[in-house]
Amino acid sequence: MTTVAARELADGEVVFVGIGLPNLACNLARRTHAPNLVLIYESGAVGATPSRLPVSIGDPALVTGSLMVCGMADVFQLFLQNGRIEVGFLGGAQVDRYGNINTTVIGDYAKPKVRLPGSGGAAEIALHAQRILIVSKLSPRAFPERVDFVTSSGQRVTRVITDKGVLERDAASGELVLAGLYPGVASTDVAVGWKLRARSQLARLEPPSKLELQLLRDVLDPQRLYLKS
Amino acid sequence: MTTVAARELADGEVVFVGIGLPNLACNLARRTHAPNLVLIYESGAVGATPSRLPVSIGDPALVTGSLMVCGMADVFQLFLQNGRIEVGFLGGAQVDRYGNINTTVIGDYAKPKVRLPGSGGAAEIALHAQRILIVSKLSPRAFPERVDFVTSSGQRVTRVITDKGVLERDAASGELVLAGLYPGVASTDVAVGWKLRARSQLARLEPPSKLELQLLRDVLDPQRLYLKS
Amino acid sequence: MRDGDVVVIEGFTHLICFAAGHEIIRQRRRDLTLCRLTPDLIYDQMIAAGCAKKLVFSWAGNPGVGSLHAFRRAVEGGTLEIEEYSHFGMVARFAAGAARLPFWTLRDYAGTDLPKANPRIKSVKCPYTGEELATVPALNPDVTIVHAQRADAQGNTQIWGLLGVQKEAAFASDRVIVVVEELVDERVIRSDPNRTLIPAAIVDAVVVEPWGAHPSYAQGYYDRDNDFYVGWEAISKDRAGLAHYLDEFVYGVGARAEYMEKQPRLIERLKAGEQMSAGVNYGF
Amino acid sequence: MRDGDVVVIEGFTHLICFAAGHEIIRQRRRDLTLCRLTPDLIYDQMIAAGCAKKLVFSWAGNPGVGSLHAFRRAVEGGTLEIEEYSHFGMVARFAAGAARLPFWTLRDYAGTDLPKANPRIKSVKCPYTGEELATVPALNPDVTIVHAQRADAQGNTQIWGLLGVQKEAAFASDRVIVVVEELVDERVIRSDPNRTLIPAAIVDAVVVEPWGAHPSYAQGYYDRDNDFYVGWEAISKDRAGLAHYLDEFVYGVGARAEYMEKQPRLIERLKAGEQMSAGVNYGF
Repeated sequence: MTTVAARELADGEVVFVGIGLPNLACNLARRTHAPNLVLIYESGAVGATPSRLPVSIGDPALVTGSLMVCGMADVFQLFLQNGRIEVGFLGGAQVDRYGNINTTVIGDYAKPKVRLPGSGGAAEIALHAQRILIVSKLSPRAFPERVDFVTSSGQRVTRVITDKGVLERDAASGELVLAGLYPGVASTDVAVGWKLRARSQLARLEPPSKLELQLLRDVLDPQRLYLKS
Repeated sequence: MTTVAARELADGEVVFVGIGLPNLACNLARRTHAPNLVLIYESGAVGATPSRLPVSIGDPALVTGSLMVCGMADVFQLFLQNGRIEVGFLGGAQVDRYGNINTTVIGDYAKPKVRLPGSGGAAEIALHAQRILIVSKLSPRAFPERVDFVTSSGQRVTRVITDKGVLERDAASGELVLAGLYPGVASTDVAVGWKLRARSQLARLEPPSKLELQLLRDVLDPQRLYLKS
Repeated sequence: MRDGDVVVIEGFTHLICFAAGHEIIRQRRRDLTLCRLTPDLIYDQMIAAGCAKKLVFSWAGNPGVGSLHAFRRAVEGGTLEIEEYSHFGMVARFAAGAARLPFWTLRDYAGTDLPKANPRIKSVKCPYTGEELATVPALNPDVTIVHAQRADAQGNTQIWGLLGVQKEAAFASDRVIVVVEELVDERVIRSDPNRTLIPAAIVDAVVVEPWGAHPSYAQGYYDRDNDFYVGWEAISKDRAGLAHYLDEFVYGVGARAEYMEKQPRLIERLKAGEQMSAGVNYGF
Repeated sequence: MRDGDVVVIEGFTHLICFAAGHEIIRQRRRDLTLCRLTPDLIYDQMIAAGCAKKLVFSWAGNPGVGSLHAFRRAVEGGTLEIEEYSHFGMVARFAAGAARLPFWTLRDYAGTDLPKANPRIKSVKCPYTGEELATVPALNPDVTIVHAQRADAQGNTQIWGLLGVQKEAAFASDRVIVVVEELVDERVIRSDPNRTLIPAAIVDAVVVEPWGAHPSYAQGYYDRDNDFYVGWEAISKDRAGLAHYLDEFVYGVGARAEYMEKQPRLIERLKAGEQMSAGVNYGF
């Protein structure tokens, strides 16, 4: 998933980075094909080159040696709402047929079965980044026909990178369709909460290269904070 | 005028300072009865202790050694509109019966006889400082019944310090009335563009003390940039 | 601080004033409305201790770890009132409060369920273009507590590293308490006035409390205690564990110094290394 | 820069990019809409040189001295279109432009004639309290030129001393040109990231032009040339004097270096003394 996400990023793009896999993916891209990627964190750090894998989005390692640190009013007004962010990464407990994401509640809002953390910046990232990449493990439960609560809108979602394959948003219907598979995964292994359509030509997602694996395991996440396998 | 203006300021007050006489008055007050006066300049310098008499409101000497420098959005939103300013100084080409000030045009706005600089921060200072002191030389031309253009409203004007005496805003009628005279000036010397009423008891404005004169001439304005006499 | 106050202890990951939160718990304040973008462990502890009537927030999790369990128990059990925004919505509420405007305008929430969940998210029509834009109401707390690296005795306060919404929260508040790692001479402040985020003119009290932000961090002073954040998952998962933590580390200590004495290895483990900024010339 | 562009050269007293203004005059750009809070001598020169079709401003004087005479002649003669706000109104226009909102809300103008003189000052009704508040429309220039103390080659730009509305103007603009006193290594910028006001991501070009802000000033580099500001009164009072000045110091020089060579005593007279800031630690 991390390498596939990294390959989605073009050199020089301005990326709004979340913690965890998106952060790993961005730093992998920077060290391979996209050395001029500009990473902006919700916390206000711009152009960070963290000397250790940041554990939170506000890690002090994102500040030391970054190009700019600004207050959060500037992050949301001058960068995000201003339209300066080209790519935003989002994840969520639920992703639905139209790319809407739920990170708020499972069940009814007033009487939640499970109370999740809520939006954070997700509501506005989804509206203002020029394109949204979702990174999420795939299962019918995590990909229902409709989310219990729309925390962020699916309108700008372009791709959903999962552990089975990649979904894309179909421009005509607006719904997510299967676009690519990892080696060894069949279309029938990809089960979601609605009847998933597939592109007529499915891309074969290349496995991580030796270099990518080495960077991830030895340089970027040697303590295996995010890489579990 | 400068010493009378200085005496209007109470210790510890937060003052929005203009350049020229108001700046001299504030620095005189700081060195006499009001050492804890907080001076805030429109340009963003807070708590300045200029090592030379500032020639402009954005003089570098206001920055060096000040307590805080902030952008102008913060000056107007966080200090002024927030209500943190207790005293504002204004001047103007025309001051009318109700304390309205004109610094925009003499004559018609579309076809001005004399084009003046305009509002600057005066429109909002007049609305947001808790009380406004006007410093201006007195003459019938400078104090017409109605100004040609209301650049800033007279609502919060409390006193007008002139070279003849001091006017106050009468709470009941809202108009400026004569409240005090310098030694040697008679009520009849104070002519404005409307029938000026006077308080029944006129204050006698004390002339500058020896200390005040010495501070002004030897310390604050040795080059006589603002003190002409 | 009084029972029933609207209270803000801000700081985005950085400079979260746990010392103040613990003192509020010890003083057994009740019925507080607690506001923060990220309630974090500090409000989880205050909720567990029974200080909170209501929570105003935008992201309630333990970053990179999991849930805030006291928060979850209270919400899922219906014992805590909540008012929920996105981060931008909360930032905008503080911005409006700081500017003493009744509302703030933002482009947000189209296609989401947030306005349904929170009727205080409204809209306004642009007088120029006619388009509808989202609004949030101003947030003006009774008390805001800002943790900072340094201040002078008057309260002129300097912060570097992540700035969060500390400035806006302070200017929005009726009363402001600054808690600092270090009290410095006024000359230090005056040597770099652009670094001052909060002026003495709006500060009601200055408290010196080194390590007062632990387990969050203070850039240039100490690192974030990530182990503590990870450990909170187990501590807070059941009421008893959390109560035990509060007994030992909050109620059981008189002040911050005792809290630090109980954990003698913290300083050695977390004390910051040195990476000094290049200076600038303020001469003319 | 194209004829007809909406152009901003900002800087409140501090860091006004005269070098850029002179270059625009030499390139004989026409029909520009010039926007600035304080037109200052730079726009007075550009108006005199025939570059401006319209001026958007809030205070048009020579600070502490008197009038901008080219501006006055043009307005009193009816040859220059104007659009006038107060300082707060202009600041708010840039804030809206920077946030890419169509308008900004402020409490202002009650009891004044400014909204009558400028119909673009409107009002909006608060969706919470029902009160009417003033609004101004966003200002989004085609080009903004920011003078700054230092930047790296990519355009990450640091400013200290008075900040004016430099940040807002840059973020509001379609194109951004940064002119600096000093080009520095990226490591200098990275040693103090809180000092960065404008990020490379929004900068289109970086120009290195020492003394490019003279006769205004650059904190830490050179003082304001108050004598020149005082002298402008006499230079600009009649058309001929002003034309003569432009011939000699603008048209008559190829670039900024020549301008400086013509005035060999400037450096000695105005070069800044040294008052270094105390450093801060960014370690963790």
